Amino acid sequence: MIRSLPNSPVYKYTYRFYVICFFIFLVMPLIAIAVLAFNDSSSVALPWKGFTLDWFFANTDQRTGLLADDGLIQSIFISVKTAFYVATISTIVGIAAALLFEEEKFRLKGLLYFLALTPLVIPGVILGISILLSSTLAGSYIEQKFGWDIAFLSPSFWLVVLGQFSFGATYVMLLVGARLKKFDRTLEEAALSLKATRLQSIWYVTIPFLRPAILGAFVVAFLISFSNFNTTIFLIGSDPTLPVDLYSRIKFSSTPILNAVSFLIVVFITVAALLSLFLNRNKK
Amino acid sequence: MDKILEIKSLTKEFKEFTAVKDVTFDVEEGGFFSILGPSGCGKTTLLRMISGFIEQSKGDILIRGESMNGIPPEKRPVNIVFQSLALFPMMNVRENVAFGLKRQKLKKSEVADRVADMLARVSLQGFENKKVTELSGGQRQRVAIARSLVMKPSILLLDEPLGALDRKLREHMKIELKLLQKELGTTFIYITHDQSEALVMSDKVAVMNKGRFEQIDTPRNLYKNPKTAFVAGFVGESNRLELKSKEGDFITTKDGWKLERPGLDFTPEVLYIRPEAFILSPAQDLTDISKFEVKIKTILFDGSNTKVAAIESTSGAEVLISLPQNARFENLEEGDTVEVGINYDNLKCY
Amino acid sequence: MENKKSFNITFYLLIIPVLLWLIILIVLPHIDLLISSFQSDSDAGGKVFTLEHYAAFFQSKIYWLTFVNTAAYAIGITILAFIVTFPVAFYLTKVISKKYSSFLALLLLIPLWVGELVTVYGWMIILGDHGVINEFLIYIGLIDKPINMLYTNFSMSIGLLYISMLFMVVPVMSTLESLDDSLIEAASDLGATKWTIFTKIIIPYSMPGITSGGIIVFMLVIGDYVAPDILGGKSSLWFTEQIYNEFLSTFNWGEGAAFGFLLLMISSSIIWLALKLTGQKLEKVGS
Amino acid sequence: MKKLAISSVAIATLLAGSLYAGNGTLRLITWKGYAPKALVKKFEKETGIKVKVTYSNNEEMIAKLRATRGGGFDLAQPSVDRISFVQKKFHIYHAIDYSKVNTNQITTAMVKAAKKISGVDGKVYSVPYIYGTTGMIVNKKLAPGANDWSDLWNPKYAGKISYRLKRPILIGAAFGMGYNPFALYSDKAAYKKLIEKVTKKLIASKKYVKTYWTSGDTQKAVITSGDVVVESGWDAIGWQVHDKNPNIDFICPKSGALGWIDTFAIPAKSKNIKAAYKWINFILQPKNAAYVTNQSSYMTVSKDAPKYFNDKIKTDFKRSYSQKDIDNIKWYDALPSGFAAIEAKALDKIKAAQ
Repeated sequence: MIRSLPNSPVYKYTYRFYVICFFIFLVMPLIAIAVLAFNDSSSVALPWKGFTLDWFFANTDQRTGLLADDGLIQSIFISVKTAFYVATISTIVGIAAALLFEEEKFRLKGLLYFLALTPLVIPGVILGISILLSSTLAGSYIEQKFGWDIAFLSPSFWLVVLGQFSFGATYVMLLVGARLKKFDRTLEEAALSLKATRLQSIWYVTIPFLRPAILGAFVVAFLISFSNFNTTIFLIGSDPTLPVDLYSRIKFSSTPILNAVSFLIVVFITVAALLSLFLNRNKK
Repeated sequence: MDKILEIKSLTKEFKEFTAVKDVTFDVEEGGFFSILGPSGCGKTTLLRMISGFIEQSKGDILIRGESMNGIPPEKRPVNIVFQSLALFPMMNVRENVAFGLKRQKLKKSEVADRVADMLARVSLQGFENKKVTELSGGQRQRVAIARSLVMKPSILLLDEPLGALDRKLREHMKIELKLLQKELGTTFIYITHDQSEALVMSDKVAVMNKGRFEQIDTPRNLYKNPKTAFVAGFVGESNRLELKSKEGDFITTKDGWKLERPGLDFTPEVLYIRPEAFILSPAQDLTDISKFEVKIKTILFDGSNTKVAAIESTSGAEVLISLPQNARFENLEEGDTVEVGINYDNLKCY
Repeated sequence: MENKKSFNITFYLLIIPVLLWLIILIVLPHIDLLISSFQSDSDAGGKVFTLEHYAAFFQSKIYWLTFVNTAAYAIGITILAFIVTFPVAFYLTKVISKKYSSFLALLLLIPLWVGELVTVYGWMIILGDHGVINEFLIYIGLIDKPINMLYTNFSMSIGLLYISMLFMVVPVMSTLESLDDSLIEAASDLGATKWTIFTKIIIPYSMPGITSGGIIVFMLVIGDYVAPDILGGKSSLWFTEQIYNEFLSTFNWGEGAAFGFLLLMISSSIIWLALKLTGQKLEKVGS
Repeated sequence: MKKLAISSVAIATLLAGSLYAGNGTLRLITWKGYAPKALVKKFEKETGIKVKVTYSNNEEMIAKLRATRGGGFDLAQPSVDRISFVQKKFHIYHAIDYSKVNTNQITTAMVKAAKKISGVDGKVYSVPYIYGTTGMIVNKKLAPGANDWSDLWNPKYAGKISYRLKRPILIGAAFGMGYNPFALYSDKAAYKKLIEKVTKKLIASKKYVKTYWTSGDTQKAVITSGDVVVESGWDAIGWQVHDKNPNIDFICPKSGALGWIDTFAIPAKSKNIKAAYKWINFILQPKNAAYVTNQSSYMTVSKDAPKYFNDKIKTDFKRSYSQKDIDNIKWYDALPSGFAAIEAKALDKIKAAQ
């Protein structure tokens, strides 16, 4: 059953077989995407018709490769931009929230903490529509009353950033908070006793201690934003993020260019993951 | 008495090393048998082979004369008390103790009776519905033992169960465990790296080192007559002195301390002397003793266990000497010079 | 902290952004959602109170049927995710050596970060009439006509399972890591069979992880739109699709808000129930 | 930490700089095929205005403009019948200033129709662009007899039928059942009843449906693969498929094809109205309009474009439309308000049915 208990060979091999099947199931869509990104055929299907790089580089009437598809490049760029802002804002507010809930005492703390956790259990669609509703309400009100048209109060780039930030901050708070739990509070007290102000002690002692968690949380917030669809779809204006663009392309027409861009995402994520494994190993 | 367990030439080889080498011993019915050794000596591997969690490479294990080869752990008439105790945190005391019986599909009433009986015997009545996390260290210990004993095993294997306890509780549990074993009459095989645990509780102790048994003996013999240098050093406290030479009836340590030690038919390399083997100001009519003078360097007061660190006058070798438990040497002071003697027998040479 | 003097500025510096976040982006929008669900446009152009959106839900069989269908599927897929992934989580933490397990655990996370749209698209390629599986089976001669897998409840379930199951593995693995091997050895020593060890020791022990995982999986599945929409068939109507339709094709926001609120209610009450039944707290789910 | 902070600020400024491309942009939300890449490039070269194209459909286009209160895009292309009721309720479009539209380029009848159908309170909200019909795309070899809407529930083709679960199928089915839904536009209750009847019919025949297609590409794909032999579809798509497989073609249903006109409409918060008019006048130039039609087979309203049509388009048109068929086209009229909700419910019901 476990490493230290003897097992019958049948049990052992059946179990191993199951786990192998699981991992095949796991990587199958990624492999399929990767392979068909290089298939010399206009439809995203087997049979294999030979190797080509057209779906990355071509720029002809029949075939448009990823690099020649302005729309796709644009949406990748928008996604990166969105994810960068979301991760930045989420990290700042998430750290504030982690410090607030771990170190401060105040009334209604329990309620506030509960609220900060709710994005974990509110479906993304609901977050999307509720933010759409309230921003439209506020936008219409301001427009009627003052005649101002405030861009981020209607579906637009900044509304997407706000929407994704609403749950991104929760993840940052949890990741940073977990590290903060291991923080030796006497270090801060030592700094205070050495006449640092509370803010200085946070900046010079607490934040450096949290740095690995902050970096990790930033990356997590970035990735969460980069792949979000359910909330984004309701808040998007004329600038589609990559998932929204992919979605409409899948719905309207799928060509191997979608494989090409998906393949690049898979490669990017895999390299990043291996890098993190390698770095962690070196640290040990 | 009957042999309940016979171990014959048991060997366990792992990929890189041999954990247990050709170990042979018997355990008698109702005995308290300890395996004593430093960590990494192979005692846990040995225990796990007896329990069936590990299969031996060579040799035989017989319980009541029956070979255990190929019999899975759950079918062997042995039970283990784990070092971590491994109490199931999601069950209360009663459920923990009843766990094994329920697996045997016994009648509910029988399970209840046996659990209640067992809990009474380990003095845990009234704790049935407590969570195991709410118990004290000693109580947890007793739950773990009760959980195993309720299975009526032929042999109970204990894997350093006192290791996790604090010192005071450990001292207490040593005695309690010994009494419990006496009362129950179950055969205990106990492994530990703490010699005091082994000596206090056991009928017999096996000292294990690097996969081998160095000596199997009663605690008293082990202490009095260690057969190997390892046993002499590992069991009890000793002054260890490396030897340089032997000339006739005299041996000389590396420091240059010359001692009379007749009756050796080999050239020893190392000398062990127990602190309590020193006789301070020996009577002149004592025979078969080696005599010399030491200067008291410092007194290490520890109640009944008070010792002095002293320096032998001729060589400057440093030794620890126990003070006898009477008032005679109460006035001893640092810098005093005292005559000291040791029985030849107590100069253990290897 | 206790120091009153230094308390002020730091405390406000911390609490103000947090309050802005929670009030503007969490509390107010959900109040709006609730209010909108009770409003409809009057002929004069203003808003009037109405129960018609909820009435529409309860009166048309299709809406609450979809609702129930979605909830049932979400529960089913949560259970399936547990059954499929638990042996793997156990294998990675308890069976193979640490060397491989950290690598494999990392492999588990890749589809998670790659994102739902990409992996769902991958399944579309695999399950289609001319997809990888059908072409392969035809190639080896096992079938001569493609099996219809894509655009069915089957493909939808596969997609939902795939995108959500890894959220079960992660918390389960972290609880299993803290499970002392000797507990399992002790149970085996006391004569327990593998099945008993599994049901009486391992499952109860990993319950906190299973609950967190279950809640996250359930949440993701019931609130998912992409997999049912892209992989679902002509009859697979998912409740989020109704909400999506109300907002993005029929412009009936009031009814969309009502549906959204109902979805929020069902998901939070099932989560609440799960927490109650297993005696856990929401705070634990996060960590 | 410092490094992180500095690089963050650097990236932020970098990103912010590129966020707004300036006023020289036309954000166009349209249907696939309506703004070919070559023409976009040509337009950009001529005017210096950058065009950003977003593909969509009627429902999403309107929903998006509603959500942004007429913002986010500078030019939209909804169908003519879906403009007035939306405008009445949400006020998301600018009235068209026809003095800025080069109407000489456009077939007069089409301008008339657009003015009539998309007019609200004396103002007009659309310029016509492309028209076409929804009818049947049939594999004549595998389904030789299919020639009417009613064949979409003909058991003969069980499991090989497809259509899009959107408004046109309700209307088409109604005609196929012998009713005229457009005649009931003035009577909401009667219309609702009719739609209920249609819904029942489509639910009962759902078992014959292979799949509901969702876009031009998917309707093409299902009939090309041979999995589907009869589907409701757009003329242009039928012709595109016909090129590759002559057995498949678009035909006008016996009870009438549904005629639609897609238009230009300017969202209320368009930031570049000038560019919008420029684009309208540009793309309706005969040569450009003919290019669109030649590329996509969608029929343009540009008056002189047919001169530049290639032969394929001409023969396609002749093959599919007899004079009788043309006379029998049922043109969509402006959808009265409140009707969209009735239809949406019906469609939900059909989708949900097992």
